[in-house]
Amino acid sequence: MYGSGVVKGLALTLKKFFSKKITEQYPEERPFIDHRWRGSLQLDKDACICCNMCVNACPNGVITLESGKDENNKRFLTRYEVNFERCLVCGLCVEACPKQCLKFTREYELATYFRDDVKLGLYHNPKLSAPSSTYAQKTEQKKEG
Amino acid sequence: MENNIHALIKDSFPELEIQEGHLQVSPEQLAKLMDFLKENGFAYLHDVTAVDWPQHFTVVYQVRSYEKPDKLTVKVNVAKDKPVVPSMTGLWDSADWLEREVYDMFGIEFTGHPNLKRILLDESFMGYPLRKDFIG
Amino acid sequence: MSVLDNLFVKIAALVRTTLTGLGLGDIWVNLAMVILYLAGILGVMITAALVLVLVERKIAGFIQLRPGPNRVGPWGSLQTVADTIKLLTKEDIIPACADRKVFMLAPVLVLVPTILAFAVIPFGKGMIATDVNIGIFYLIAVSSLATIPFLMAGWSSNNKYSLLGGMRAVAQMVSYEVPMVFSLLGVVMIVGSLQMSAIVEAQSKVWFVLLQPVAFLIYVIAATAECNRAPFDIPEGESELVAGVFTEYTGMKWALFFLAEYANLVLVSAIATTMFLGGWHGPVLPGWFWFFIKTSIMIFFFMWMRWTFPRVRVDHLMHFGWKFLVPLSLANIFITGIGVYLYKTIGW
Amino acid sequence: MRTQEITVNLGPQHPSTHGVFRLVIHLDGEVATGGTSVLGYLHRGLEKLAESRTYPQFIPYTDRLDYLASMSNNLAYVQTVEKLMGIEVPERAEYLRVIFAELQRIASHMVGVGTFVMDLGAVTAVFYPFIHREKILDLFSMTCGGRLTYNYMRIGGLSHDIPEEFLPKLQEFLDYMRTALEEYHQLVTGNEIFLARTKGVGVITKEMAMSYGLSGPNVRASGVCYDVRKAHPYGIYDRFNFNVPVFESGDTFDRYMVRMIEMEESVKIIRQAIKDLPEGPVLGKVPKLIKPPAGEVYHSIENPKGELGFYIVSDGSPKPYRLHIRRPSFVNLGVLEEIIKGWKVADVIAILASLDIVLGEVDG
Repeated sequence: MYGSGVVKGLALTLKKFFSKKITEQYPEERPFIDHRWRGSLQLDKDACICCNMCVNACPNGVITLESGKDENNKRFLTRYEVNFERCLVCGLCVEACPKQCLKFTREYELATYFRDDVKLGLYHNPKLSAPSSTYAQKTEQKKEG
Repeated sequence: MENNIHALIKDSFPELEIQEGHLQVSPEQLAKLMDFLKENGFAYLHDVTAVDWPQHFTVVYQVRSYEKPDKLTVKVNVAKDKPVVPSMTGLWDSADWLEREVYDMFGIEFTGHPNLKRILLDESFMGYPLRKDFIG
Repeated sequence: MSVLDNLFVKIAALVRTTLTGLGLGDIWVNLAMVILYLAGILGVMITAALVLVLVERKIAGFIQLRPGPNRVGPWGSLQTVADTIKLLTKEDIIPACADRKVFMLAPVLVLVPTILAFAVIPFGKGMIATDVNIGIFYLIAVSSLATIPFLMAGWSSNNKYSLLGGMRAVAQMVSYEVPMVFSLLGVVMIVGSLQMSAIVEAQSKVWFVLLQPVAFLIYVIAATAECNRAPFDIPEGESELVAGVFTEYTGMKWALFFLAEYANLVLVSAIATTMFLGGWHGPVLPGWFWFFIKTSIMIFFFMWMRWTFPRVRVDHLMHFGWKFLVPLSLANIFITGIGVYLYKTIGW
Repeated sequence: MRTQEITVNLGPQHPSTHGVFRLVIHLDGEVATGGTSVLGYLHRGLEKLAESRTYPQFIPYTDRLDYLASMSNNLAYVQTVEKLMGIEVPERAEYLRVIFAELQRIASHMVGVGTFVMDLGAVTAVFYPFIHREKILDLFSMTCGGRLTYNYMRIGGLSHDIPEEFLPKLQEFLDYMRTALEEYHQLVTGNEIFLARTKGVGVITKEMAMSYGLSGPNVRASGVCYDVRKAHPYGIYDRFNFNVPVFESGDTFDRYMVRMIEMEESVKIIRQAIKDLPEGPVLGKVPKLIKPPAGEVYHSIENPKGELGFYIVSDGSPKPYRLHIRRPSFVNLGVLEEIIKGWKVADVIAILASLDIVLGEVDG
């Protein structure tokens, strides 16, 4: 009968009106984040062998890795920075790491108030590295002040 | 099936050679060949694009059939100094936008196109970005 | 019981005696009472609009399996307050090429017919601002004025979307006025009076929704179209015309349109209650409370419809109005006429 | 009486242009007499970008084409490179690829259908499909850690195997889908207002559809039985049993219905794939440095929006010499200017929505 479709629709929405709501009340209720979640990045600086694989794997070239050599001719890390602004969060760097020292964290609240804070300074040793980037200086100042 | 259509093309265009599933034609032959293909069931102009080789441009057409699993690649080499190809808009309406995109990106002109303007880039854009010598 | 039932009437009487006691002349007392009634209606209307904005959003949320606004205040109850503050403090933009006077006048005028129409609504036993004996006639005359502010807004914004919206609004409201009036005529024929209180009185035994089911349906459809609500929200039609007539309005001016929309919703629901659902008649509870309940149910129904249906296209709307609703309502009048005649002559 | 045509800009900012698409329409009252599409607001030059990226590095960029169907884009790209290099993909990966591509089809159609009905004015009808889609996104993020841009396929297989809890969750979802689709039919398909708005509106005839090179649900709604999965089976699609829904009249309603039925068919395919899912690795033997031999390849797959094709020219270096993407939304949108003539503004919106375009893909 003409009009039955309209009534059926009304019946469905009324049913939904009384059914259980599914909204997650975000700041109070934390969402479940999957274990494989690609959130922020984390670096195990002692395991890093400075092989530059992650730098080469990155499609957008957002990773800066600086290293020095010690007396045994072994490479050590002086600076590791990810420009998260232009990061695609594709995970190719994590996959490329032969020592599994670069990992994704399950962190997901990555919004910041200032543009500079978007950049991830994962490791920086000012004593060892050559002149550091403006960003690194700024974070240093912030920490001191 | 594929051999079938290949044989048919061989009959009508004896001078053409089918190499690895694609047909290499000259710009003069193109219109005639495409007309023939359209007549013979290739109702689907799937894609038009171009490649910038050091010596010449190659315009690549993918033609297909909706009903039969036929597919064919047609290639036309055009000179770098005067890249002009006849437009296929008379045969397939889909050629309109696809050719405009090629014109936009490579600056290859399609004669007979009713509305050959840039499509993705702005009208005032200078240069053709997908050419290898383009400096952004 | 009767104390509660007559609560507001008693208050009014008390005020009147106080005013007379103060030694004011009859004219002044009457004038003061009219102003008081108007203030009361305005108060009811604005509170209703404020509450309804929240209710609408809650209903929308519930239907869409989400809780709706629930951040400001308990259960989101202060959401509209927050929104109102936001709207009041917003920059008031008048487009450079707009017809300034008309542009500013439109949102004010849009409220006027609605407020005027409330004057003849019986909210409870004896609770009617002016019980004129041409009640319905007055109601229809006044409420059809609401078309003009929409056209003013659409035209003066000097925006193509607004203009299209304004034109649509006029076409729609003019067309749907006709079946709406015809649907109310059936009730008038049975009662034999245009007076609102008489119509409510006539429903003390049986509600007119049972005697006039077709008229009720026509009225509900036409009323939805009259107050531009989905599925007949084509003057606004956000997916087509961005926001239709309201496209250029910001801040408080936009809020006034919004207020008028909800006031209109209350009005058409109140009319439906009065004409078809027995007005303030009901057992046990005081009359004005019954009126409130019935109106609320009507409002819920309108909102429920809005959040279920797609929008009707403008020409379908016209076809439906003129080619289906108008003939149907005429047929309804005809059948009602026969019924009334038979009732009177044979005495069924 | 003298009347004047008015020109209205629909977009680039408009509630229903599905992104930054601009349509300049000429209106005679309410009726559109013609229109011009203006594109390119989201043009990122992906084809040029590809020339300076290595083959694996371009996978995340394909996510950004049709961002409602990233999995399918990934699949099309990696299969093209595999075809170019002759890489064998492990059985398990092939089956999982089918499962993910079909899940992605459901997710994409959910949005397509939902936004279409929303553009007709039913706001609630967009929330339900998004709720269903959310469940698919949960499955995806469980597997690859992303909700929109998955970057899951790899040349030669997949980046991860599925986690343990994936299959039970997937089964649950497939059972849920049946009621979900029924409910949607109850809410929308039978609704008289919806039928009046969609039946006979924006008809694309069979000839027109073929001439404009449409593909995907749009061409199947016009009576052309063309599905790449059947016509040129790729991957392991020849092993599955499914129907290709074809409708005859080519109006907006048929385009909607094709999508609704395709979702059911996708569920069927996924059920078969789960049944036959073998054990084993998910990444085949792939050289460390992807360096395809000089040559060229064209490969296309059936994406939710239509036939997505990749044309890759390799010069033997680790970076493609030329990469072209045949974007189905771009080609499908070409027909719009033609079919909106003579329809009301409200219909223009409905027709645009029924073509189900994604601007990320149109602009490339």
